[in-house]
Amino acid sequence: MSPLQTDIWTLNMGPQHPSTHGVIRFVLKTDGEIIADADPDVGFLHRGLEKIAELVPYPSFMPYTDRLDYLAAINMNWAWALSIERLAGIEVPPRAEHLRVITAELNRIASHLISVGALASDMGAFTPFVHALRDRERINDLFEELCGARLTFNYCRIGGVSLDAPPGWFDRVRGFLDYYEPMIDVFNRLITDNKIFVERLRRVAPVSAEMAIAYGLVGPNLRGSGVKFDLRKDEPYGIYPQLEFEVPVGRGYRDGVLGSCFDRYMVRIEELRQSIRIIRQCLDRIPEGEIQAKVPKVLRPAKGEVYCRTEAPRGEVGFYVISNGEKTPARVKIRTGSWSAMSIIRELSKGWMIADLVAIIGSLDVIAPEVDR
Amino acid sequence: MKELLDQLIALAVEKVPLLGQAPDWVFYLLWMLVAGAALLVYASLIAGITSWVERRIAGRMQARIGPNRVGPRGFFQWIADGLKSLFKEDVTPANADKPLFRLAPYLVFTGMFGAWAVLPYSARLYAADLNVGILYVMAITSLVVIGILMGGWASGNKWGLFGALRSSAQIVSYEVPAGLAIATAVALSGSLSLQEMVRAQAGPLGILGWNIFKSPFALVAFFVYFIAAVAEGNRTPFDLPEAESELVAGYNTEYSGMRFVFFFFAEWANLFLIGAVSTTLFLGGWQGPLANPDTWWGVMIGAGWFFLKACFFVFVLIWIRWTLPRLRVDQLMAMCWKYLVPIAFVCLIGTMLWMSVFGDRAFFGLVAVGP
Amino acid sequence: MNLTYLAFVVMSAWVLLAALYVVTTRNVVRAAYGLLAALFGIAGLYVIFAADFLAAVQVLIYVGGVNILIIFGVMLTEHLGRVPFRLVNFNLFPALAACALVAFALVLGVLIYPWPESAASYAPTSARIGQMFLTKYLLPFEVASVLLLVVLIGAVAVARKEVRDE
Amino acid sequence: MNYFRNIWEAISSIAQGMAVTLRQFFTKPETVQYPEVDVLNPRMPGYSGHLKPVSERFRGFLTVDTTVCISCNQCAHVCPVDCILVESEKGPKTTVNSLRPDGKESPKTRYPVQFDIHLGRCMYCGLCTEVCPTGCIHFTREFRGAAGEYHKLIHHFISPEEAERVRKLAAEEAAKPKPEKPVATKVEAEKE
Repeated sequence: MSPLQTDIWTLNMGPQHPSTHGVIRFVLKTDGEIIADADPDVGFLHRGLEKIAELVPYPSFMPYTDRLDYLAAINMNWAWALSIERLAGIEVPPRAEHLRVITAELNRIASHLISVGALASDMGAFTPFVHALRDRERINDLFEELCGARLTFNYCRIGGVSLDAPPGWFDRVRGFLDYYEPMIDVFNRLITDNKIFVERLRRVAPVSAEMAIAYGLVGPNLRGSGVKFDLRKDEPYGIYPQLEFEVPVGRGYRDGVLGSCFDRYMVRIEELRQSIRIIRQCLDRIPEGEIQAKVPKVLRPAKGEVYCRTEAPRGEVGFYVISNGEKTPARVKIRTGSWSAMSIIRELSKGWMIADLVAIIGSLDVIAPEVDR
Repeated sequence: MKELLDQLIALAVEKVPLLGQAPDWVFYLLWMLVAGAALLVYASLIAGITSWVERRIAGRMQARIGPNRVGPRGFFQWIADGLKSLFKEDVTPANADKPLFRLAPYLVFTGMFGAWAVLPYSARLYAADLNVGILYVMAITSLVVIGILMGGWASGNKWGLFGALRSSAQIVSYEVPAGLAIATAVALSGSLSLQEMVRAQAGPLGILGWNIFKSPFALVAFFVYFIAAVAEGNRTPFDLPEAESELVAGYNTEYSGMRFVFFFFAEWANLFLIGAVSTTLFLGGWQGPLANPDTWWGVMIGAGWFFLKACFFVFVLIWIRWTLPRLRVDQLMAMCWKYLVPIAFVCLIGTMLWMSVFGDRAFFGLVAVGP
Repeated sequence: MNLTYLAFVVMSAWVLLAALYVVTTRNVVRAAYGLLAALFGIAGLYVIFAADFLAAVQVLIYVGGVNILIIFGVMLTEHLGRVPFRLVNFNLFPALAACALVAFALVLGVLIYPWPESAASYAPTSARIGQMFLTKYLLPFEVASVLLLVVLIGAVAVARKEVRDE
Repeated sequence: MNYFRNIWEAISSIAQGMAVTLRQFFTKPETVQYPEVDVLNPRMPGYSGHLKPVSERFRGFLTVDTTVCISCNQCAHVCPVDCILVESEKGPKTTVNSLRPDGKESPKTRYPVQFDIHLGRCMYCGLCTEVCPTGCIHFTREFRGAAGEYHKLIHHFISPEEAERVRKLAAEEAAKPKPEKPVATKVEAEKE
């Protein structure tokens, strides 16, 4: 018997689609519900950040890094600051380092909250998303007290941070952690343990460790495939070597397949706990002192180049900066985690269903501004 | 009610000239129109208020407030939304099959509201009591799937077609476990008429005669029916036809204005319908403490019980919707054919065995008295 | 002219018009919907003839089940059924002959069968149908069940084969 | 066995999740009813949730105290989006009280005749407030900036009359061979 003749449908998913997390477009070729090809079409959010970096002075590029990934602005700030500090050889005072770690890990919690919440909302459960936002709102409050902004913080500076913590802020951070740590369990009860949710994810679109490395996946997406690689451990920066924490990796949670969407999701959930652990340590040991190193008013780093990478919530974010001694960089190249995550979607989604494509995008935590820059 | 109506008709015949000579079917037609209009108003009211209730409950479950601007606690929000939709532009896509596109919402609407005609609101409060009542409910609600299929296809949108296909596959499949679970209730009650089914569930305290207490299998069958009904109503976790994160809005992607409202009114009316039918089949309908089909106040209390039970189900449905994620298509089918259908079969056969062994005595009566 | 008669005329006209639309329209999907209207009309005729159970089942099975599957199949055809298909008339005469044969048989059946003079009483019919199935018409009923089972298994077999082919 | 475990897991996990939503259902909502709750008030009367009011450091609209501005133009230079436009005239030399905590006095010889901030462009990064030597440019907690027309987003901190007056003063100053103190003090007094 000859198989049924079926047509391939061409569908346009995005740029205005509820689950593309920003303006990304996929040209889907589907055989019924099964995806034959998902061609990502990016660039709707391209702002030319790399070119802008060549036109503004080193410190003035800082607010633009907020926009690089608006869900993890501090991590982006830090990556830029760290690159220039390495380029110009600036030592950062320890208090500033601690503040950076605290804020960056808070920001990681906020970012992961969005990520896991959005994945749940892509799976059709909207309430977990709002519950995640409810907790994230408290982090935003903390940030607003610290630096005055709720989303685009622009908090790190080359050689330090912009503002010291206001009085009582550390206690409020501690209060938040005490509030939030049990909320992870509540969140797990709400959605992570949910049978439907687990079944939707645990065997979907597994990425093997080789494939993840071949596609250059970074961050939780890489660790979800069982590769224990975290720049905070493996290429430490800041005060991370002095802090104790574990790197959660995927291990086929709940009888699933290693590297499946559920593993990537669970890695993020576990990282929430690790971030809390890191912040607690920093709060205990934060020293008094300066928050800003002495940096010349007009920064002209010596000729040279640097590639500096840090661990952002969406994985490695790297700035490749070439200086020719001017007050603006000669060339800046930004490498972001979502970009490599985006590149694997096409390969990964073949043979899965449209509903799974949504899960894949959600579990890879692709953020449009990071892809397009 | 009937006497009052007869008096009214007599009065009308007396006062209006020529009406006395009109044939009987004129009165019949008039009576049907009045009853239909009353039912429509009632159903629209329930659907509209449900839309507000759902948004309020969803809000509170998400640490939000929900609509609270129009009227006290936002109670008139649904009227405001309805009016707004009336004035909105009604877009028909150029690529659409226009007659079918326009017809579809009305089919959905008719299918959903047609079923309201036979609901046993109380012992003497109903529009019609068909002796194939429950079959009629199942039959008329199948219009909904046709409307969805028609709308999804006619809008000329691929997402819409996807939604329509998913919807029809889903509804046709879940009709099987729903039918089997209904058969369980029918076997226990011995009738297809909804009124008769409710009357058959009389028992001590007005509660212990309910079908779910008559046999443990009926209790399971009740859950099977409830799940299948949720699936047929396209509600989360079975809302694949309009899965907004996958299919934009599924079959109603291209609908706007009043036509869109028809789809949504039908959905909210369906909430109450699911609750009402579940109540009738398994939870004793208007049976309850103090409900009595022979006195007028007993009837009114019965109506209260019925409404209360149905509203409880509406709340549960909303609660489920705002908690659970959505299934995938293959999981949906697996759940239907691998879990619900076998369980429903076991329930049906188990109930019959139970009845042949113990008779249709109540489960709890059995426990108390012994076989 | 009483109400039943009027309803019968209206319903019959409805069924005939719908059936005519099915065979004359050039849009496959619309033809399927026309069929749906016709089937609905037949359910209406059953109601007029006091066959309440049959009417409900007609809607349930034909409208809610069979016709949906037909529409389902038609919609999945190429180009979403937008291509108007043409009635080619090289089979006209055989078709006419077949139609004439069927019409002859039907008319003959109508004329021969001793129809009851008046409409049956509006009593519930479901119980009687059930009894008839398990007594007088047991054999046809079981044969039909077996046939359906065969169809079901066949469908599963066909579907499985395709999955293996992939 | 797996079959029944699946059923049990589904039922129990769904019940767990529904318990969470039910508890949230009976908890007070956190939404701030914005126009009704005065968010600039630290206590936010009428609000029962857990969110904080607009904080002290909130980066709202920029504002400029033009009396202390010394027209050094550093803010305009550092601004990544070029939303600040400062034009100045050379005037009599004075010292101004800066808004900075250290209270350091800065010499002032230039007077702004135009100080525009394009709030439609501004990205509220705060770099300008950090470089400002006198602290004259700073954030307010004001965030209600809806404007019906685009040009209303450009805030002019110096009125045309004021600019005219400064220009006149500068012209007088330029005509004089040497600036004199009394004129400047008069200007200060007038401004206050």
